[in-house]
Amino acid sequence: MPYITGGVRPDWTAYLTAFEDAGADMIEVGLPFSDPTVDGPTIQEASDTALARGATPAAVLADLAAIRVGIPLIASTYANIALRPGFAAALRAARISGLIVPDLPVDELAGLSVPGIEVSLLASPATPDDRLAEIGRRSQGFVYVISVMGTTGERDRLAPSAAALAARVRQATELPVLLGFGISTPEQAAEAAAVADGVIVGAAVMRRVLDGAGPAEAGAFVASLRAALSRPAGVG
Amino acid sequence: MPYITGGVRPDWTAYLTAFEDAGADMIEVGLPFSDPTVDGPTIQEASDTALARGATPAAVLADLAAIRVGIPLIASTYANIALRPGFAAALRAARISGLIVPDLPVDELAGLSVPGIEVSLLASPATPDDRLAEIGRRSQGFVYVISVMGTTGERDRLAPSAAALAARVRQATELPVLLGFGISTPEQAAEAAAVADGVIVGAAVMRRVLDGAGPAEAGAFVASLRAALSRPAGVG
Amino acid sequence: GRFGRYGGRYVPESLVPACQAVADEFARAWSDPGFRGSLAGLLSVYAGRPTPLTPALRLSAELDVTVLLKREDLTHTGSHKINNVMGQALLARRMGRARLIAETGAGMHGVATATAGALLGLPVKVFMGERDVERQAHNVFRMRLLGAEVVPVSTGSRTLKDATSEAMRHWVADADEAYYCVGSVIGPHPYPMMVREFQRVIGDEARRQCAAELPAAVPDYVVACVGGGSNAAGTFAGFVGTAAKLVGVEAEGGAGASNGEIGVLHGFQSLFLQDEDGHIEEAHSMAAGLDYPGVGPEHAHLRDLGRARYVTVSDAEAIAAAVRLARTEGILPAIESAHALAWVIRAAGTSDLPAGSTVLVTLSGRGDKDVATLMAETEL
Amino acid sequence: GRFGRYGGRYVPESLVPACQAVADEFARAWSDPGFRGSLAGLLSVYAGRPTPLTPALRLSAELDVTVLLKREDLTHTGSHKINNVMGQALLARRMGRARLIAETGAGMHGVATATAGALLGLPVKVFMGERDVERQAHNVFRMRLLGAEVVPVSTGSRTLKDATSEAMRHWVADADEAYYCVGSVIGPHPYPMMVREFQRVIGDEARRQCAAELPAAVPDYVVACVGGGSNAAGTFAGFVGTAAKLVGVEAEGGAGASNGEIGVLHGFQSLFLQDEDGHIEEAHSMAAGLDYPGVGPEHAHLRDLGRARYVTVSDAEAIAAAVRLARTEGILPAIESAHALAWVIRAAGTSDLPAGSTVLVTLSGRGDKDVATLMAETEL
Repeated sequence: MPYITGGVRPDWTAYLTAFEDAGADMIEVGLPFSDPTVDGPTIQEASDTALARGATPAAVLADLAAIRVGIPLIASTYANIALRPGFAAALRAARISGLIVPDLPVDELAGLSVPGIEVSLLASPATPDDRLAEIGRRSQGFVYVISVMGTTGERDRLAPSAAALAARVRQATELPVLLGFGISTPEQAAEAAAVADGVIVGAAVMRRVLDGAGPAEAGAFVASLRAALSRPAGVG
Repeated sequence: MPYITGGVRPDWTAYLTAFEDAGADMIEVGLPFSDPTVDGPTIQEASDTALARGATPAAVLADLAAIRVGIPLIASTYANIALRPGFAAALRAARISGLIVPDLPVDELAGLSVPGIEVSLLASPATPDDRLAEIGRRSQGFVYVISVMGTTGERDRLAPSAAALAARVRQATELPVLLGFGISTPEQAAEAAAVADGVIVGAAVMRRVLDGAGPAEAGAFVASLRAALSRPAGVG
Repeated sequence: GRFGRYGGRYVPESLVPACQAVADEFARAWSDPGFRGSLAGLLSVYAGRPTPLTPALRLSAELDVTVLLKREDLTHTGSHKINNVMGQALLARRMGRARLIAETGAGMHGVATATAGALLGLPVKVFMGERDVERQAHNVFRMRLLGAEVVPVSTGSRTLKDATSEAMRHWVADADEAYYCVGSVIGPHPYPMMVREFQRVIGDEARRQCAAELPAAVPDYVVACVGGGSNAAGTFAGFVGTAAKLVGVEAEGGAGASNGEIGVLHGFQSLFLQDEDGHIEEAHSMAAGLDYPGVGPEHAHLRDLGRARYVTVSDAEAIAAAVRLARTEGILPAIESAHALAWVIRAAGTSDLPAGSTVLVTLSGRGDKDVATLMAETEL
Repeated sequence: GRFGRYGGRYVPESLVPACQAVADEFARAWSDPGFRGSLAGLLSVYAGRPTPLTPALRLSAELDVTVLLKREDLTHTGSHKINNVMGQALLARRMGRARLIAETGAGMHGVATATAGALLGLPVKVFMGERDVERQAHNVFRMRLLGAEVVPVSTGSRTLKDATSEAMRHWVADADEAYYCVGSVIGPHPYPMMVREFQRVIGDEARRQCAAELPAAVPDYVVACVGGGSNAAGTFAGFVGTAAKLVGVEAEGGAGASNGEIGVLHGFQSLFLQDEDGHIEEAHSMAAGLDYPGVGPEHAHLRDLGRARYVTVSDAEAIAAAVRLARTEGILPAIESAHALAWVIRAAGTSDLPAGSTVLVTLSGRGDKDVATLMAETEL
């Protein structure tokens, strides 16, 4: 699942089509927030770029409502945006099917009301087993496994903790397990796919977009990742 | 009695002769000190000028030893200079007959040892009667009456306190009473001479010297003061 | 972890265990007389507690209200911040953490954390926006003098918000070794509650001092400035169970409690200045300590309950109040604390603060740090 | 009015009655429990006394001597100066004087006097050399904030010595109305004795605190920095009757007690740096408070008696000591106070200060004022 920050470029929705064409199974769309405390420098830069262009969650969702994409779209944003009244309706209008809120852990889930939207929770290497069980039970759509302690961003290789955590999460849930944080090369994607049902690639994609890669070039990168996933059924 | 700061100009001893010729009865010679806290701006400037020229008490006294003046010379300086070992001998070698130390009141007189030199004390408007009696008893040569509360310096007119104090001092001593501080015009000198045995004129003389008046011009000013003293026997 | 609707723990899953560990250890420590004794001892022999309660006699006469000043300006490092960092640093040591991390804007919390770290021999890493590093060279140098490492943050606006993000990122990556030292009654649970507990020494002391000094034992009004709100939270804690009216004074340009809407930032739910899209707005106050777009969750709750009242004061009023206290009492307050005084000066004699009332004002810090600012703003 | 050969009252006859009036009133006030109670009350509720005795645990471990710090840095306005000015300002009020006058160099005594004047509602006139007015704009502004009038002095070198002369001239002309507030244990009788009495609260408190904290009740060494010497005089006063060894630490470039010769300046006889002609030499120290060519007469006497020892420390040693205390204890001392510490650091483990000794060091003030100087002098 590749990631794109909504509104990062005027033609940002063209990337969605390109990713679909590149074989992505789902796309994560980031709704920019003024204070992206959980993101690493790349996504933060993308977020600031989008904000500087005047992007708002509403405008990004309106852009989505105006296009057609054949694969599921997952929104990701911060709690301050997700908890606002009317947010669920806006997501539904944009044909968003899922939601990730990285600063809203399972303990605060009760405060989030987004009927009709699947809310996926995150699991981290530091999460203890009993808590993992609750996350597995209450997550929807999939479980997002944070492969390393740290923020989003590219890293040289997949952390050794990733496989162990993915295995622990599998014990806790029937849902697909997606691995994210720090996956930036086809080799890492392949490594990840060996232990998970799919991978989420955010910073590596956005680095290229920020450096000027157009939809075709970014799509080719996503295709290279997709090709590296050995299991054809993988959620790439 | 006119005043001159020793060493203020290369030809400073020429002023002594000029003052003698102008009818001065005595001359007060200031030995410059690094921290002239009791003097007003004019004498302080004269002192700084002399110091900047490299004047030292020893050098000033050596200058005096090299000339002949027919009237008494009174040295004035600060306690730090006056209390140094060998000071009395240096004064005697310079044919100094009297000494004024404005920051050495009667209470500290015991610490000053200058055999052969008459030490004149000061009286101020704030001095109470019993203290005035002690000052009158222990002063030598004359009593220096401070005409106003304040430091040396020119003032517009003679302070009203001056006459009253001079009268009080007369009750306390047989010595001549000299009035100083703030006398700058022949009119003031005449006023002062009406109540005292003489006047001391410091800042008014030095102002002229600092402004460039040579010995002749300064002597003429002293002569004008001398002439204003109505009583021929006055110590001018 | 909640104060009514507010509070909570809105952090990445990676940090939940770290926050929980702090909460668990704080609960143990706070019920351990040994820990509390150590802290009380340090606050006394090191930081100069108890601080006096000073009657502002000349100002009182001018205003016709009795003004009592709680003198946090007399603590070591010059503000109430030390109460909190000493507590957290002792907790970090008790938890066996290898280092302290903190973010700072103008540098005050950074200096306080560096101080506590130096005292306990714990290395300190302070995250600070690059622009703040340039603007606050004095405090950067001071932190380095104290042995702290100052990490300039070059992302985003290169100011406090970015430093906060970076500190949190760093904590995520180093949660086992690093202790994150939060500077106010903000952040994820347990920080707002814990920092209030560490600051309640202000209110507890003042309560005892008032009981000894005042015929009525309790002042009619208790007033403190509010940025995040830690000095106010600590002061109010001593009086929330009395009949005293509580007043929190915010900077006009950073009035989360007065003008904010409910939202989530920096790990907690509270009242924040934000636009219609949910983006947080920047605060603007000449008082660095009040220059925050939100307010601690307990203050939001006290506002909802009506137990405390929140009011605002302009930069100009605060400056005038600082100068007035200097003139009447010989005390130059921090420009933050001057906000609390400014409200007292404005309200004295009105129905908000009737003549004859007794009012306790917390002087959260000293104004030495503000002399340059006052020089630029005031003609004397 | 004498301490052995030293002291006295070397002032113009015009000032003798004014000095005597101060001496007489001080004698009455000091034996009046009402006056002493007022002063003790102000020092407590206003100025933050008693100040703590802080064990410097990490530094002690490094030096293998037990270092106890008497924390005058925690008083209101940040140095021991407040003890003295509060006493003199109360005395001036008791004498019915209409205003306070003072001279200041770097501005610390001026700020302290302005503070006391503001508190008691007494107008303050501070004489300051024009060059110092320019160099110390911050402190000039601070005095004006406190309502004081700063009078720039344009005579002579336009620095402290000229300001002192001008203040004395002004006092002569206004002796009935003005009270001259001297900042150290210098000047004509009764100032050296009176200022010591106002500062002895440092030593008396420390003595009691040592009695409570130390098995031996008294430290082996008592160390304080000496410019004019007021914090040292106040500290020593508490221990002169004990077995403690007293050490006064002077700045290398302002070491009146160590290198001076007997002389008279500013109204008293003592040891002064002077040339062979009897001209006073200028002192040179980066510590403004130690930048004085003489020393209080009681120190000269204690030196002659052998009861106290006087040593010198360089600017570089003082800087290193300040940085070291910041690093080990989280306390940035005034560069003046750092001189005392520097000697302890140098002497520890030698026969001057054997390992295992207990040493009380008076931290006369906080180092906030010195941050700019340290920035210019230190690479961090």
